[in-house]
Amino acid sequence: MQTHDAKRVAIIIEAPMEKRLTRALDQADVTGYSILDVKGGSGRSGRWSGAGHIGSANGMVQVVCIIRPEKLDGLLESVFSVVDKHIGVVSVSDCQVLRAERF
Amino acid sequence: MQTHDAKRVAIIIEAPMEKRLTRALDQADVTGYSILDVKGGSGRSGRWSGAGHIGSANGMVQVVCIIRPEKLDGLLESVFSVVDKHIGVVSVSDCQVLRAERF
Amino acid sequence: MQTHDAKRVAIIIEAPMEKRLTRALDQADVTGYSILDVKGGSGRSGRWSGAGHIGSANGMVQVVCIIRPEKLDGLLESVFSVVDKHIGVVSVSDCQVLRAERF
Amino acid sequence: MDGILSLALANLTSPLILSFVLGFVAALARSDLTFPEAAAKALSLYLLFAIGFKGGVSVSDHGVDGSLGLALLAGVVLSFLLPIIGFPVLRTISGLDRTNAAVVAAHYGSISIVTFVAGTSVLESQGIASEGYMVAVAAAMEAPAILSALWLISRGEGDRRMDAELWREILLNGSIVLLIGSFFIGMITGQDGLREIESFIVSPFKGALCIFLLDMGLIAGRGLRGRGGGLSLGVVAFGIIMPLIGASLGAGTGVLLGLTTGGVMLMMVLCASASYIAVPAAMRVAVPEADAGIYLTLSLAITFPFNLALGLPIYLAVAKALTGA
Amino acid sequence: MDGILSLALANLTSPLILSFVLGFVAALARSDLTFPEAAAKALSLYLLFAIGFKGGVSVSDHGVDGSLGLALLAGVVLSFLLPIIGFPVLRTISGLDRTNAAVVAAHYGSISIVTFVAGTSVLESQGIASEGYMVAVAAAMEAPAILSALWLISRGEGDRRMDAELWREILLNGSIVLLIGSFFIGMITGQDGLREIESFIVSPFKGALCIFLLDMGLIAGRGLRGRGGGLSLGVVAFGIIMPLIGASLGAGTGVLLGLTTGGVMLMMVLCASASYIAVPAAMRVAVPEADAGIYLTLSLAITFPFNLALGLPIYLAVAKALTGA
Amino acid sequence: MDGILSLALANLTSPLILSFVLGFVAALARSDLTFPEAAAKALSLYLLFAIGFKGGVSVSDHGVDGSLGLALLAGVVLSFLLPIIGFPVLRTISGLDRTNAAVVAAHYGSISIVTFVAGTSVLESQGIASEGYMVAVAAAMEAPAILSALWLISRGEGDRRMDAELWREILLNGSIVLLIGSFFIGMITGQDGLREIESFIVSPFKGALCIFLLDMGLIAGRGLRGRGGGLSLGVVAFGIIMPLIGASLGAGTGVLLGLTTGGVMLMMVLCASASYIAVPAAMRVAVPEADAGIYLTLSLAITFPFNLALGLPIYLAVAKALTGA
Ligand SMILES: Nc1ncnc2c1ncn2[C@@H]1O[C@H](COP(=O)(O)O)[C@@H](O)[C@H]1O
Ligand SMILES: Nc1ncnc2c1ncn2[C@@H]1O[C@H](COP(=O)(O)O)[C@@H](O)[C@H]1O
Ligand SMILES: Nc1ncnc2c1ncn2[C@@H]1O[C@H](COP(=O)(O)O)[C@@H](O)[C@H]1O
Ligand code: NA
Ligand code: NA
Ligand code: NA
Repeated sequence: MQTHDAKRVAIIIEAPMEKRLTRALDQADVTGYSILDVKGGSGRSGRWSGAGHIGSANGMVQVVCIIRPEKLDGLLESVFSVVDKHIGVVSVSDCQVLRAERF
Repeated sequence: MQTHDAKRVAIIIEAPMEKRLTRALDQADVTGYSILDVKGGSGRSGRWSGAGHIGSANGMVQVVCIIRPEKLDGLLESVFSVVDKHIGVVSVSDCQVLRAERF
Repeated sequence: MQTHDAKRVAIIIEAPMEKRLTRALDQADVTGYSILDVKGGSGRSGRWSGAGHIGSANGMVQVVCIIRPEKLDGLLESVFSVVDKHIGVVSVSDCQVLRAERF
Repeated sequence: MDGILSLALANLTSPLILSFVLGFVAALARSDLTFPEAAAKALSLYLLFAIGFKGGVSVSDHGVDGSLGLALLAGVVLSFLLPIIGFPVLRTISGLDRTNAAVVAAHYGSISIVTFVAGTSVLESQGIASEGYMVAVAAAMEAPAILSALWLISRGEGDRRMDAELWREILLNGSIVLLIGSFFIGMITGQDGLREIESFIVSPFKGALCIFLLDMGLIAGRGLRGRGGGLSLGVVAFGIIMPLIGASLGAGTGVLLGLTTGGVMLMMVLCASASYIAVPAAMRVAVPEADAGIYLTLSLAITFPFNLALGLPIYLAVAKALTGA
Repeated sequence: MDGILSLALANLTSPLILSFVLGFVAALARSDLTFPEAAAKALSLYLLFAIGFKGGVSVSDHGVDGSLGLALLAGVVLSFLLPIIGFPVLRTISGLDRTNAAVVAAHYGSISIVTFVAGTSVLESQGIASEGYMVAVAAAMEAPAILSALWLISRGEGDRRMDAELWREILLNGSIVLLIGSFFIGMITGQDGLREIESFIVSPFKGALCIFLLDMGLIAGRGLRGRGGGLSLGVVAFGIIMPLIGASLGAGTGVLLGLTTGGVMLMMVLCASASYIAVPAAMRVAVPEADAGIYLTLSLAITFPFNLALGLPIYLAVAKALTGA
Repeated sequence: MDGILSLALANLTSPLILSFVLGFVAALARSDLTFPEAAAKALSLYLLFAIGFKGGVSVSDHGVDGSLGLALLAGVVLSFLLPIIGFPVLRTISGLDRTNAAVVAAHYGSISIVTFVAGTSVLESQGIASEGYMVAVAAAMEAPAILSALWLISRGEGDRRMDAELWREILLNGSIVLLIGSFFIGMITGQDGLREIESFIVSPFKGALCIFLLDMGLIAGRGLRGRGGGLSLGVVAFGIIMPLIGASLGAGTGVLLGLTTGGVMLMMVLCASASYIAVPAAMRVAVPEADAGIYLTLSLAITFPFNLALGLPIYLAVAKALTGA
């Protein structure tokens, strides 16, 4: 089956920054992404768990974008402008997609 | 530690199609997969968010299968038969697995 | 934008083993990981779904660690000590990260 | 007329409607107020269980007579008919293509259980009785409209996409099963059963409905903000005209069946309301190329609020006039 | 005998059982009716809090005497003993291997708190009092059976897998902590405390239990559909025989301890019921090679419904006969 | 003095506090008892809706006079002032850097709605009335403190990070919108509206609050275990001293405004309590370099329990003394 090269960018970021990040993505013309809940984790700022939390100040989300390779740099720059001072991990990996016309 | 080549297929699809997709996977003899909730996202059909939704018509899920490379084509074909006309993103990436006898 | 090589390890494991796994990661000096809920799936032990379950005996979680390549072997060994007899899938893939000083 | 106005005003200043308005306004103002999905789902299961149970108890009180069968039959026929009536109307005033028009029309043959629940709640505060079996009619009307939509589409294209599996899914969808199931439980256990769980399903019911409507307001408001701008005037107009057409047919049917004032009103509510759970889920699977943004938004953000705020008092006033109450 | 039958019938047509049946049937019919996990969890915490609190208040009313200590001790001993009694029975009639048989047997030494709650609910509707501290006995019986299972396994293999950490997890698992904690809160605050929160934990209790049993029915039905076919006849038989063995021992113990009719019945229920929360979670960690499909399905889809539908009225009738009530 | 002690004791043995203690102890003992996030969120929406609604009804009963405006103004001024007063105190006793100190101080200008709810609950059980509009004052005090914190930071650095978007987010955050919205619903529908949903928002309220406090205890205990050790003595001391400073200012303001005993007490509670929802969320965005471990832990695990267990009875006793009740 015919597949096409693409990049998969996964950004783990604090829930209160979610809207700012997706706005930055929209502005960078990245209109395809999915958001998954992160229910706990650990990092330089220690462990945390969403269990029982009542505000959103404490949670994190993972935003996944699959994009054409040539759009990667633009995306990373606009992501970086948001993530910069913030807690968060950005990882990029290669992938193949079906139906390239969608991206 | 000894690892083995494998493929990681991630399919993002509408929640009402979940059962049809997993049935297609079962029929293609792909019996290992995991399903994760997607809580929101954006695509050609605009933004959406699961927050507060009461039916499942609006949600999406991510189905992740890790398979032996030689099974990829069969899998993609049966996935495609389901995803075809539907909203959804299919991405494939290389990975390594422990305990290859499990796949 | 400057990126650095890294490994992305994804471990799908039974919820009751989550704490044991993260303890093993902490002991292997892997302090960065995120935990996502898995809401259903299928494997050699059949299909399952979290829907409506009341205990945690039945659920699974996905633990994702992004680490420097040189730390991979240590991580896999300590993961293996926990996952060994247990249900669970461990996959490793290559990725790039921003801000390598964080890892 | 005066009656309608004062009823409408009383309705508009009830905690139920105001809760919906609060959610609606909060969403339009882009507040981050949200209801956890799980809580909204649980609340909707509670409402279904309670409404079904109470309907069953009321049938056990009054016994089942032939009118139940007739009402069920009438409901099924109306559910089939309404999309077929709505389809040409919608095509004419909106210019939607055949597929989208058929799918939108299907929503109006099916029902919105929350509108129904709000209707029973209005009846209760006015002390007006109604046939307990209207709950069963509601359940019976959920699905037939889907068939009409597929028939409308296939007339153009000549294909069908409904397989046995999809039918099973639709007919055994959670809402229908819970509604019918709790209806039977209520019928079997009657007043004795009701007494045991009254303080769970009766007393807190209205307050729980307030919270649920708050959430519905949030969803409707977000829908309108997200996609509302994209709805053409013709489509929006349909979202208000069609309930009135449906209600008229419902009123006629109710009177023909000899229902009580409350029964006529509820039959009107069922015909006037549009599905936003069962039908959209089925359409996603069967007609993926239809634009969910249109049908979900129209049903949730236009028709639902219209029925809630203006429809209910109108339907009640008409039902009163027709039954001479 | 006649008493049992009419009791059984009354039980079978109570909203509680019918709700369970509704869920069970919906699952077998492959309806997509599901309960959000979070809501089910929240409901179970509510039930635990309410049952613990009410038990505590009742102890504060009647004071603590020596019988509490004796009952606790008896509960712990029975929890140890029941798996050891069940193990050879299961091996004989099912041919399961040592590990799986031991793990299954462990579930029957521990308890199902929902069965216990349903039991108190049956007592309440019959106006029969019971010892408030039975809640504490329930908590005490959750864990010891696990030890018996590990001992049974190790006799064959000579290894143990329980570390201090796992013990801490089991003894401080959420259900035990909440049950014991709310028991103490009830004991400390007594009737005054109860009055403050009565309309939260007493009046809506039975209705909430209905909804919870509906969900249990869904889970049991899905379990049976998924794995039920895989359970051998011997295993299924064990799921019905073992409760009866347990109940007999519980009855004897209850009478020896001089408990009231209600207390004897609840002791029988505790011994007859099988764990599906605490023990499975511990077994997943300690004995991963055991087949969760067997123990979860048996406990949830066979023993739980059996106790709920037939066990409770039988146990009550026997308790009445034994205590001459 | 004696009054305070007996009040404190009554408070400490109420189901509310004991539920909190149970959660706290369970978390410290590392029990896996957890509350699903969705359920906790839903419960908090319920509490906000109920408290807002009841406040509105009470205003509709007594009419609005000038004192409402004055109280709102006073609340806003206090919210601005408290961080500016707290900041040098905190810097002196803890040695935190400017940024972290400003951010921590901001939490004490804002309010904790659960502490407020617990305060109204104490008043209710003592049969003491209070101004219904205190709910509106609570809402008004949520946000201004954030501005003070940013001003304190910018004096050192000369930059600001608040954009229009963030302001909108803060002012329209879910809690504020729900509180104000349900306050208006209560005001509009008055006693009639209350009667309709009373058995949902009044009778089960205290029990629901127990469950919520149980969860708060779990969160506070986990916070303390995770990060508590890392809080310096000076920071912890601030978490107890600052509420007392705030309460004193609140008491003075309440008396100057001529509030009732209940009103004075609630004003003290608002000033004494520290935010753990609105302010942390804003600070995460606006001042990401501040250490969330400090401000969240302090507010949740030190100040909240202190206010709940000791603060409330003290504030009530002082309010009584000052108003001669
Ligand atoms: N290396 C990593 N791999 C996966 N997730 C991470 C990693 N580092 C941090 N995270 C996630 O990001 C959150 C904040 O990280 P940090 O800013 O390092 O405290 C953690 O709690 C994790 O959820
Ligand atoms: N490029 C992408 N990367 C990640 N998720 C995507 C992408 N495109 C679409 N999606 C997801 O699939 C959903 C439907 O996409 P679409 O069919 O393009 O509207 C979106 O709402 C996203 O959740
Ligand atoms: N190949 C796979 N790809 C993704 N997830 C898997 C795979 N195999 C197993 N899983 C997950 O791990 C769980 C247990 O697997 P198993 O031990 O094979 O029964 C399954 O229910 C899935 O959630
Ligand atoms: Na309709
Ligand atoms: Na037992
Ligand atoms: Na304050």
